[in-house]
Amino acid sequence: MAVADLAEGQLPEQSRGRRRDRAVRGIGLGTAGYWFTAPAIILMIVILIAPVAIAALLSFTDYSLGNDGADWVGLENYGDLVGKSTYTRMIWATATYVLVVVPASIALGLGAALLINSVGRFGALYKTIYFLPVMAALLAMAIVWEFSLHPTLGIVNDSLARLCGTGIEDVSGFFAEGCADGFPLWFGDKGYAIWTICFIGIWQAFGFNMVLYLAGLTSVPRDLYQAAEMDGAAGAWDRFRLVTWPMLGPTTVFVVTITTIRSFQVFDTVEAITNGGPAKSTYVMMYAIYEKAIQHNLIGMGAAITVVFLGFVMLLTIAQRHLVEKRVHYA
Amino acid sequence: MAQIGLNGITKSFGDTIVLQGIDLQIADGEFLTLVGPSGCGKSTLLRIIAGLEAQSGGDVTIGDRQVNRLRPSRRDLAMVFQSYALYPHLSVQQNMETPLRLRDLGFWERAPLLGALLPGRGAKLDRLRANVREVAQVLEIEHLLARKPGQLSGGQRQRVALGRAMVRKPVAFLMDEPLSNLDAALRVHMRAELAQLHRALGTTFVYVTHDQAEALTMSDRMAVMMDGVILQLGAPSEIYRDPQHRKVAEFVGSPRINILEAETDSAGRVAAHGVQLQRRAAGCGARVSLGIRPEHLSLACERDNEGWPFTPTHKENLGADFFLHGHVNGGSTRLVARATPEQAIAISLGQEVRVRPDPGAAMLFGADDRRIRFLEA
Amino acid sequence: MAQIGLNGITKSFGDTIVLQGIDLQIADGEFLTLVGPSGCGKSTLLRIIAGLEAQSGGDVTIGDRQVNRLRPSRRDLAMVFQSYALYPHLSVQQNMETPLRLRDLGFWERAPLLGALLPGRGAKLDRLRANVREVAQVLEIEHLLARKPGQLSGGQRQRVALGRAMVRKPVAFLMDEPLSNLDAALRVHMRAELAQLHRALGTTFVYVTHDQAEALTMSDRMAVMMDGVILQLGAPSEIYRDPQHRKVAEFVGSPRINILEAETDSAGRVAAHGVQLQRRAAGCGARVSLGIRPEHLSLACERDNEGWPFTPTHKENLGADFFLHGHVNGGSTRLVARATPEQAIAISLGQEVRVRPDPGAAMLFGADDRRIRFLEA
Amino acid sequence: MSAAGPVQGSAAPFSEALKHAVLILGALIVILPFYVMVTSSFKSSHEIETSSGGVFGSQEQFVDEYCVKLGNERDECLRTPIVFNYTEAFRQAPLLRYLLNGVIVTASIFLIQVAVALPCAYALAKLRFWGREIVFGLVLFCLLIPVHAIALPLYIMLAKAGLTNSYAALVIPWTISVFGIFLMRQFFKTVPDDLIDAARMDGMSEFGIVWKVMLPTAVPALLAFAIFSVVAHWNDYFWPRVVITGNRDLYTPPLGLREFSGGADGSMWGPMMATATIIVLPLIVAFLLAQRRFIEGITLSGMK
Amino acid sequence: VEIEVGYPYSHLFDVTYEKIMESFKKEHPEIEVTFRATYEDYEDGTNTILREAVSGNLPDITMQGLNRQQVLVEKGIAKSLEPFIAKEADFEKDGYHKAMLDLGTFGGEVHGLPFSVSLPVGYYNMDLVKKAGTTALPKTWDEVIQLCQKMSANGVKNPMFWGWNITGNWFVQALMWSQDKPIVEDGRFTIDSDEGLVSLETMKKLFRGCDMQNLSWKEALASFSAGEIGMMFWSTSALGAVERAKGDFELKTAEFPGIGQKPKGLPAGGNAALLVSTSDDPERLQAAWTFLKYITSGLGAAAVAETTGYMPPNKAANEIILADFYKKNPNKETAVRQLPLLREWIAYPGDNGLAVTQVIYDGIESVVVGDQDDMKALQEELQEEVTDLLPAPAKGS
Ligand SMILES: Nc1ncnc2c1ncn2[C@@H]1O[C@H](COP(=O)(O)OP(=O)(O)OP(=O)(O)O)[C@@H](O)[C@H]1O
Ligand SMILES: Nc1ncnc2c1ncn2[C@@H]1O[C@H](COP(=O)(O)OP(=O)(O)OP(=O)(O)O)[C@@H](O)[C@H]1O
Ligand SMILES: [Mg+2]
Ligand SMILES: [Mg+2]
Repeated sequence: MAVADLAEGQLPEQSRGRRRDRAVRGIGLGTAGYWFTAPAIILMIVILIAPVAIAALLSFTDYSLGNDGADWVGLENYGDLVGKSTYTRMIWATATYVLVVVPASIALGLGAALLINSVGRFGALYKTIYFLPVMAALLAMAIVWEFSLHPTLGIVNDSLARLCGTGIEDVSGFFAEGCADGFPLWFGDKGYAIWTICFIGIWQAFGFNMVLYLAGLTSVPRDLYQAAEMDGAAGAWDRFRLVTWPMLGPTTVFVVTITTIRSFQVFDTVEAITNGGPAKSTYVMMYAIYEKAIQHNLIGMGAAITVVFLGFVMLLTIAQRHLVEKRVHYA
Repeated sequence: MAQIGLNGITKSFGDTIVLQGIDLQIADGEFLTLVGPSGCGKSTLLRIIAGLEAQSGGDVTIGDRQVNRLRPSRRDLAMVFQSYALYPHLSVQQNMETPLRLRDLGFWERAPLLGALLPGRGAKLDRLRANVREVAQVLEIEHLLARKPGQLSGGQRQRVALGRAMVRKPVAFLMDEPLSNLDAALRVHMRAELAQLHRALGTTFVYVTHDQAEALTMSDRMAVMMDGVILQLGAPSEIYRDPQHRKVAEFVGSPRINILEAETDSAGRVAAHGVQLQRRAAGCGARVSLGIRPEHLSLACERDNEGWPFTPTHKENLGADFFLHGHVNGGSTRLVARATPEQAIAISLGQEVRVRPDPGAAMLFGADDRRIRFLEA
Repeated sequence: MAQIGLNGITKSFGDTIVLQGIDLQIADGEFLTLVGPSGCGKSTLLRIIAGLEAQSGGDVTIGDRQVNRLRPSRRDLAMVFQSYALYPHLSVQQNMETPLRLRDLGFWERAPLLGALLPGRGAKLDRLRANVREVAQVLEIEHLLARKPGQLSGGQRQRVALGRAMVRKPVAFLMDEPLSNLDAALRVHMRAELAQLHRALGTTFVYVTHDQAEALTMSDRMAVMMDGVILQLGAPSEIYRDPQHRKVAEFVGSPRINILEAETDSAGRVAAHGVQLQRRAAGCGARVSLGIRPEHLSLACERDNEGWPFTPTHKENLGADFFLHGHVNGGSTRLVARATPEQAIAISLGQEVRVRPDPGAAMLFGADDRRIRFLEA
Repeated sequence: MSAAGPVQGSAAPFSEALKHAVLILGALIVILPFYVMVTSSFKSSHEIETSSGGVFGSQEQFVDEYCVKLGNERDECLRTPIVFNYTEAFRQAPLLRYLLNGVIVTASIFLIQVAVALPCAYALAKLRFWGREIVFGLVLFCLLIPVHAIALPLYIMLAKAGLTNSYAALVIPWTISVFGIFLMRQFFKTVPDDLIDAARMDGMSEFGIVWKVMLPTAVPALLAFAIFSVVAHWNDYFWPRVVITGNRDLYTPPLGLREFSGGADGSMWGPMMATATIIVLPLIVAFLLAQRRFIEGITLSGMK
Repeated sequence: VEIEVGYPYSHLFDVTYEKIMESFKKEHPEIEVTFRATYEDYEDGTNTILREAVSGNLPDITMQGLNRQQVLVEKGIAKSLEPFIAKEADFEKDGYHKAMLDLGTFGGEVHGLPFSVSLPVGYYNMDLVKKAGTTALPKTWDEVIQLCQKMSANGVKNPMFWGWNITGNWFVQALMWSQDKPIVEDGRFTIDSDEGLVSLETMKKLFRGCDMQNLSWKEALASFSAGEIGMMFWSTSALGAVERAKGDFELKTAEFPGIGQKPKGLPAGGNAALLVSTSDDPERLQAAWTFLKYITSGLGAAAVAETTGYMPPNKAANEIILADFYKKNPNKETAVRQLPLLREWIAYPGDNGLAVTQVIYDGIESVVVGDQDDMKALQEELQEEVTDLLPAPAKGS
């Protein structure tokens, strides 16, 4: 099955030469495998697969909580998904978020990991600080960000405004406009809202990627750097190109997969701050599901989005895997 | 001109002194081996030559240039690592090209897309590819050029690592236990190949190993290191035959040299476990050690009272030879003697025989472990 | 009673057949070694004996019990693994206790807290601790009992692994390349220790290795496996002297046996590269191979036209001996001959000498690689 | 430790300083909301809404309207912001109770997840049985399913079982962590087969192997997984909100935040930020304690 | 007897209930009231009840947004209160505003008793108003716009905030009711009427004329408190929050402006108590009714005004018990003065009710953010989309 080999590759099966996967079928362990996987399988089916199946079924109905039954409406919900501009914007918002947050948080995570790895001191301190956002409750943090990004009172615009009059407005168009007409509304301006949400997403996620990269870096053989040095790779960039980046390939595949899945699942910030607005510019899929199914009690519609959502994530993961796989070396 | 000179090299990591003043002149085209037990500082010394590690004191010269502050990539040396350190994501071809690209192409020419647009790049690439092919031919790895290191066997990887070192035509090759990851049979084979390669290239080789067999078989000269100093430097046969230090004698040779406690009497006559040697040594009344290699012990089968009474407890069959392990005089002093298969079969375990040293083969070491010469008769 | 019997054991993984019918009777108290190149199925066979892998066909018997369907832990065998497989989180003491606890304590007695309350448990524990101490004494690892495996050197871990196997006093020890992770010197040392241990315990040892030196030095009998079949089974010296198969001859012995192409004429006379042997073989007009071990080639220094013209290209110094590598007749057939240091020094590279086989030492192999006997003169 | 291996001495002090400059700038941006959070927790509503008061607030006393509304005299209702915010966090939202719930819930989730995932991961990594690849495929598929998306069917199922408004409702949906299975499987793949065989030879049952051999060797990976699991469920707001509709005694810490979010009436920022600060503290402490082995665990899990 | 009660906005109403319970316990010691986890907002409250209805663990009494009652009644979750009213001797005398009682009446039967009622009002920062050179507060939206422009001219960057984003399209309904037009009439959406267009145009004029920023309520509250916004139109219920957070300026509330004239009606906000008990125990039901009646009348109701910006739904409470209170709190009296205008906060019928709310919200938002300038087009678009979502009007009516 496609999904199976999908992750099989992201996992470097440490197949040291001839010593292959020697999982065992010895005497007297015939059924152990089934006993051990059974609880997990049952729970997976009951807790994850069954609800998905229910959702898939419901997506063809107009079920609404509190009603006695539901009518079979066929593909009507899916038709709406294709037809209504709201859902076009939903796809846009989601795509924007994923396409911005995934590369940016990975690049920043990698950058931070490399820097932290190369400085002599305070590495642990930076690491802890950068990991803070991962640990904080996103809900609380969303509230704080909303606060900090208040158009006039927030610490961000306040700090920006302090720079006015220093001549910076002559240099930067952004400042020129901001100093004259006020700095952006961030969450209230549909030109900024999704980017601001992206920013929070990056802020929250990159520390996680950093930790993964730090872990990846520890397993890059030091020999290789020395070999590169002997080969004449004198510059940091050459060594990065020749050794670090390729050796981090498997880590990157893992990071990309996890970050993509997580970005698709962005929800807390949108729910807490923008509720999908303004003008549906931050109407990401998870929020759409929530809004339809839970807030508006249109469970059929919510289920339809859920199904589409799962389809998207799966397609993307598979596609990404096929694109990336050929370029990645698994040690 | 590629002599390498080490003058008073010292190195310490924090408080631990690893090298305590190494002086060594390596001639152009020489195959020099650094041997010594694990942890004696061989790798450290090699890495100092390469520039991968900075010495704490002393000078490194290559040719007649002092290179103390030169980056590794500028020293024009090539290094072969124990782990091969091949770039696992690059094909063999690309692995071998890398040092050439880094040397011959400019920064922009190496850039992924842009580089392809620069004029003159194609010609350079062709040249360096030809270069790689040539080396691959020499090493007989042409058919592997398209593979990745992961698809190669140990010996093939070894050769690719060599190839990557060779393409640059460096002034010297530095090798840090390049064979230790191979299995026994392949190791023996590669030993011969390396020696051959050295003869063919005529370049300086500095070779680190803790396996004395490698050192003995390949090198022009070998330096035996212990605890950060070079105990003896010389041709392998000289070191085997004529060790200047008990530790050298013990380190070189397998099975280990037999060491027997002995005394010199006032006349300088040496006696060990009741047997007196023919030759005499200077000095008197001192406790000394007598070293005799297993192949220099002969069985004196007839009970003619010559040599030591020896009770073999274990026969070690190596196919071509047997080693007899046993005790001297029924005591606790262990002794190993070499015997032919025919001799060995005739002897049964636990049955006392006599062994005597071949004339002139025994060596004498003082209490300070230094060699004591016998007086010429 | 601990003979181990293997009758027609076959094993395949999916489509690949790994063992093609192995018959082998291992006597009580014997030290039997399974040797063979990597991938020939040695480990698989051992694991089938242990019960860790189920055979596809055939029977395993231990004593006179058929154990095909018996769990590994019930077969009363102990296994020592290449990687030692010590429990990293347990101390040496605990590691060695584990098999005893599992065997001697009941389920409830092993329970973390509750167990301590059960009567009789203390006494059992004392007994098994004494047991462990005893074994530790034998192996000289008493002072290590409190350490974790991570704090031990390779040789010490090796001994702990042995100890864990020994405490149970199993009917046989199975060992899968137990020495291959050790460095050369330690390996030689442990070889002797293992042999000694075997003699002391008198238990059956089944020992897997791909290192022929280990097989030769330690075993009572060795079985040479290739591609899932046992090619020859016999005492080490017999296998070395009298291989029944060309592959066995090539596998056993270092450096490798020299193989020369030869023909038999109609009279059964064997000639290789222009030299005719004294002895004759049955069969005629066939292409055969002549195998001569390096130590059975003597230098015929004077140009008396005896033997093959031999041009040495490389002298390999092993201290006690030299191996001369070179070509026969100036052609491409390679040959290795053993020489003493004295002889070797006298020979210069590239200078043609003559070598001849020691009488009666050459072996003949047919086109099917099977041994062809010379006719008794 | 320099990734590239310093050649002669350490890197140039200038570039080192530059790196620190970049890192510090990044750290400032990262820390900004935490700064806002902590300082807000020191201030009065008025200072927060008008963005005044500096870092610690003026600590000027203010009138607690709640107290006044209950009919007390204004003088009795004067409060010092910092004291008010933190006491309010523990009084209005019985945060101690919530924290305890958080501990109970996250701990049970983690323990059950481990109990379920470990044998499964072991079987997937080390046992050969028919259907193993299918099970692993299932795990990978489930990795893609966000629980938010299937919250409603789940809720209904729990409701039908009569389990809403209970610890069970908070715990059950998370008892299966496919991520945990995935992670532990990766880790177990790196455990040598020999170790397992040795345990079998010693007479250990498969069950014994999982808990007595694999579990102790997997401690670093478990630690990594613990951080993922605990962080996620300690901070989860969505699910408790869906299933806990009855007694407030079952609230988890983040729900404490909503006690102060007042919709049309405006929120009580001070106590809210105090609550947020208190909620995040235990995690930071845990991370600091586990940091080293955590990264080691990720490394060993081959999560790359 | 034990009864369970659920209510929204804990921060807002906790104090109210605390105060009510003080006296309730004295009067009815036999009834033990357990409060459930509060609802985050009205929507959350409705959803929670719907979920609980499915899972069968409903509370006895739930406080729901006035416009959310209908859904629960339609789905048969909320119980009719008529049997209990019938048993009361002179129920009417307890002083419920007729208008308020109407808010909870469906199919001729009373289902919900309003608990707290709010109306839209204007909040003015008098310092900024004075800065604009006047003290007269605007009566119509045109005057609001003029005032905005004066403020802008005097350096107020952000003169006005208008609560278009309040839940349930409240402010749109306010504009419609100002012209005495319900937004849903006989199951038909009426934005396509002239009044609808006027409402939309009025909003557009306001947003553009005042350069209104697209702020969330939290941001607006902060800005107003910080003295950056000159006037703010919002529910009277926020008065407490504004007073608590406001900076050093004079705050005044005033009646909601109208379109050209005084508004003819305004939608009632706030929440009502519904009986949703699934219990068969008459004693328990009676206890629930007792509690329900207590909190919506007399002393119980007065507590609402005393602790929040809401008004009690009860004439008696407003006119007798609280007379003194309003003198002391003139800002709170503004809404009371508007009481005669009280109209229904209309719920959109059918399963898609909330989705309709969202559609209208999105429509207005497009005006706020400047995406939409053609009100005629917006009117048509809204009409079409909403009609699509509403159930087809029953044939009979
Ligand atoms: N970076 C370092 N920091 C501290 N000590 C070091 C470092 N590198 C090497 N050493 C120490 O220096 C000594 C010599 O190390 P070196 O690697 O040169 O030994 P070696 O002779 O190459 O041994 P081997 O045969 O095991 O490779 C050892 O004791 C080692 O522990
Ligand atoms: N679980 C397995 N699945 C498929 N093939 C296997 C498995 N285990 C072993 N094999 C194959 O069986 C053959 C024999 O393996 P085995 O491990 O017995 O070799 P070996 O003789 O022990 O080699 P080595 O000396 O390298 O340990 C090999 O070709 C190997 O690839
Ligand atoms: Mg070394
Ligand atoms: Mg094997």
